Amino acid sequence: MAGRVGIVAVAQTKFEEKPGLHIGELLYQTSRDVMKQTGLEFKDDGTGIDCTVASGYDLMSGPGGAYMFLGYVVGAWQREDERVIEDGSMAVYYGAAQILAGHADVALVVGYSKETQIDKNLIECLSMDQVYQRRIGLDFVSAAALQAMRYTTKYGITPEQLAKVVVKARKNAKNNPYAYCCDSLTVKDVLRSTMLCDPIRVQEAKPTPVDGACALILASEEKAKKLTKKPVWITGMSSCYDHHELGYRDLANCDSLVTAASKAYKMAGVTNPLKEFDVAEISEHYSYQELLWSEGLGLCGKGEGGKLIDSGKTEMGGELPVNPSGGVLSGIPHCLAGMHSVVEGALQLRGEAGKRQVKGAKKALAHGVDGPAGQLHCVITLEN
Amino acid sequence: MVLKKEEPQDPAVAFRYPRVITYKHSLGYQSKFAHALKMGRIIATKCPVDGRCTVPPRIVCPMHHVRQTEWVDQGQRGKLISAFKINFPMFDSRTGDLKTWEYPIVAIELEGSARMDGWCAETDTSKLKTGMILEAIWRPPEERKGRVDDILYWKPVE
Amino acid sequence: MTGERIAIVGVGQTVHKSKRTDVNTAELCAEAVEAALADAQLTMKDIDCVILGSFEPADGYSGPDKWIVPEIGAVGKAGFEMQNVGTTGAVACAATFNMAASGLFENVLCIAWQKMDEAAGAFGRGGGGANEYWTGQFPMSPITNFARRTYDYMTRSGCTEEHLAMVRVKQDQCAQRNKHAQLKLGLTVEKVMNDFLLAWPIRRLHMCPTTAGSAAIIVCPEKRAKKVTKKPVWVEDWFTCHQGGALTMAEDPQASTLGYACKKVYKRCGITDPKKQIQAFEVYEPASTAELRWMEEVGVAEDYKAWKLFEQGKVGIEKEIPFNPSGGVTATNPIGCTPVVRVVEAALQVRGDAEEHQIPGTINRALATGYGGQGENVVFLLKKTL
Amino acid sequence: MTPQIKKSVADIPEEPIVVEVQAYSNFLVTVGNTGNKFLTEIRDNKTLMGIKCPTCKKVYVPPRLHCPTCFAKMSEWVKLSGKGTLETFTVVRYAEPYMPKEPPYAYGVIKLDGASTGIVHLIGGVDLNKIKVGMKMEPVFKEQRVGSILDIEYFKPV
Repeated sequence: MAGRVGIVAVAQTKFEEKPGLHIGELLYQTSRDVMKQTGLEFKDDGTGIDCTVASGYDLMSGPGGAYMFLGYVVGAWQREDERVIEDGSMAVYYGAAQILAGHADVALVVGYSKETQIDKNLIECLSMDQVYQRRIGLDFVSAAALQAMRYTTKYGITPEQLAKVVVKARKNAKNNPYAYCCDSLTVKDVLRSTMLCDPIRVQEAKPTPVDGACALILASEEKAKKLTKKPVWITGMSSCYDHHELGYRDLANCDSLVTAASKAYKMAGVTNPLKEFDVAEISEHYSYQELLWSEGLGLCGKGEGGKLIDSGKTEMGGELPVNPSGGVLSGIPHCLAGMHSVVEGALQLRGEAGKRQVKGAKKALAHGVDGPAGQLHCVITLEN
Repeated sequence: MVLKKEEPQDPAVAFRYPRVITYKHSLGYQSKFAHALKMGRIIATKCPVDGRCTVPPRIVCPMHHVRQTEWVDQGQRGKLISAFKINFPMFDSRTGDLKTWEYPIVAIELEGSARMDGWCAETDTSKLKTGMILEAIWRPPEERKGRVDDILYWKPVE
Repeated sequence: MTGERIAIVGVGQTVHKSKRTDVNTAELCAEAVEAALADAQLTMKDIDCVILGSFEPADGYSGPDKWIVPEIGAVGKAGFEMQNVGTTGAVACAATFNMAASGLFENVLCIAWQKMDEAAGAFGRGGGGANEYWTGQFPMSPITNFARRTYDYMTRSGCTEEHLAMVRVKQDQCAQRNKHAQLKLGLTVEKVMNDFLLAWPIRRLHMCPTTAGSAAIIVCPEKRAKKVTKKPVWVEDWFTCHQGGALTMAEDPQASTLGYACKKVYKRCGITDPKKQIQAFEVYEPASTAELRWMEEVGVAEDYKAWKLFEQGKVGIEKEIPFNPSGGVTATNPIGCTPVVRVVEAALQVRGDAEEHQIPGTINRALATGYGGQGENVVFLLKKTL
Repeated sequence: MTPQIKKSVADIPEEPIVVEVQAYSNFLVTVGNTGNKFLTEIRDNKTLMGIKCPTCKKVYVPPRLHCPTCFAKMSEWVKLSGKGTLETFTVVRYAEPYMPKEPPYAYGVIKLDGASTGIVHLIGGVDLNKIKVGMKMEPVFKEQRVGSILDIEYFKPV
């Protein structure tokens, strides 16, 4: 990378059902929070926030151009204000690219999601191609289940190993005041819960509906050093697309994640991710995904995701704690997961993660995913 | 953009995909505005910096980016700013059908200085002059739903 | 700008039509991508990042990029999708320029599309989420917005319906020379003035049509661009000037950020006399009548006097003010892709490759814009030499 | 216009409201010539066709115009037996309005013989608890075929 991009402030709301709150209020709370931390305002003379990048799906928040009436909340008045229609990690990616391009010095990145107002599955069904996959009623849950079945049967991942992911997530979430679900679960509880879509059980899927918002301020190297004593640097980032048709891929692999990760690691100079990273935040919408994505991210070999969770390396206190925040399985809304990963990663590196802090964390890995069965991955590496 | 009702013959060439999405919108800070409509009143948020009143209410002032917490009653009358009639049927996303609109749409500057849209009872647009005073005619209280169409239309004041 | 200097090395668009039954949306995109690759003499293997843009409620998709990507051979490449109502294509271009200028990529492809023949009956209209109980009540659409805008313009400027018709006729004359344009009608002032009235003073001919079309551009950083092509079109500057519902048409019928955006970009690029320093304009006018105000906002006419230029016959491809030589948006409008078509056309003018509708003389600098929502604008400046 | 006396807004309640709204849509989905050929072959001849990439020689089902990895235009059709191997499956146990059947029912990815890819479709004609990865599958066509992917009722074990 030519220069470095720093994260100078992060904020998140508590993730919960918020039927009484307007989307605008969620956006306002978080964006004001990061502005207060840095003392920045919206200005057009180059001394304030230069641009806003939002992420959020239109059909999630309202029929047709909903964001058109929300942009002003995050400073769109006669300013650069753009929106990425992907998972929040892609908004961070784009915000950082704007700074690298020299087009902006300070960027506000916001993500919002209000699942309580919509049937999430229906919107996700609308992401499938119209002629073949949507016609047979496929959605992200069933697509993920097909992937889970392929993955677990190919590599002999046991239901207990999958359940352990959930148990770990909920245990970690207890330390996270922003988390939605932090109930004490045992492997037995998970395995006893109702089957949602074989082999995914209700407890193994992301809790829904949840509302929330995240915000970050990104700045160029020079500005970041002035704005905060504890800047967190983005050292590598990449996204990568995979095939849309589930039948076109081998669902037991995640080729696009491998590509995205290798590009990001190359930029960051990371060769042994398991050793070099101190903490990882992975977007696991279903329990199997933490294992499969860990393989894609190179934290373990192909088919060794089960062994990885058994080894306890990814537990708090292990070699590389994965999802100290509790991750998506503790309840992060659709399309916010990746941005949440970056926010949590930044908090860890600033040493501000409270009870979930990984001691002395220096390098963090953040990951976001979008599309059916992990079609589009985004990997961002952070360093303090 | 008028909808043609002709249906394609061959689904292997093209087919219709009808879908309804139900949204449960949280009005949040806008709830007070909806309650006011139910009571037959129009209220607006006011910017603490320059005093600009806005309908529909906004959570922050877009220009000054400060939280707007003050509400101001806008009265029942307003000045006409512009009016135009829609002469063609338009797709109504609430029903999925084409709808013709009998009243002209007017922009009104309310007594409280906020500007808003409304329907006008006078269908002859040539009789509508900029600056004329209009008065809100409401639905009967029991029919009001806290939506802008609780105001049936705006009637010129003789 | 501290990042890389960037240039457009290839452009491509489909022939825009009202209806395409032979291809689906993804295949339509592939046509534009093929055209852009052929133009740049590159293959899909060279492309390392794709930025997609589409107004998804008019696609019936939530994230249509996922389905488009395999069809354009972009599996295994980096990228994401941008969207912002009418300026969708413009923010996609801006994202493409940013990605190329960031130094992370060598060849960035921007692809935007809309297949409007599928979308009659899209998911509702603007403003659903934030002001549901508000805008949902009124039939708000570009037609009503521009009826109000034009009504206001007429009262302020004193121009008549005849002048509005003249604008439309000029656009049609330009469109007839553009082989990619959709509507080529052979209009006269009388024809326009007797057309069906949608909402006074907007007639059907004044509004943009619904189009099935797609456009693509390929952008490279300086070093690479010089290798790829002999005729790079340099991207001088751009500014996304949104207002995110800060003003509604009721509050200000002339609400527009175009003037502000132009001022800002002109200042950054040292433009003091846009009429002289910019030789080609491709401005997004969803209704032909808007062109008058846009001419004033970009600085080629005095405030509320642009209609006089039409009266004097000064606007046209070979004339004093070459405004929208491609025929503009009233001739072709695949919504999410329209701003990309503007950039494509502006780039063709700079290269001198616009064929039939090429503006005579050297085009050193061209301006393209994107419009969306209620007065949101994005401005791009393209240059022939660095 | 003489402003009326400003009324207090203190009496207007503020408790949050959630409104329910339906958004209707009726999209026309164009299949395109490539998809059309595939669907009409299913409808008229009960045959599954794949399309072959001239560069990488992969055979894709469902077909598309361009190869997703080479971006080469494909036009060589390959007739397939329709039989294949079940690569993965799932049993859906939750209900949604867009689903083609009442749950529980099963989906599977069937890797078709002679094709490089699998096709996602419904699985039927078998006890849902007895579906196994690796089963040989074949399509069951509907009596009444209209030219849709659902003309294949489901894939069943051979």
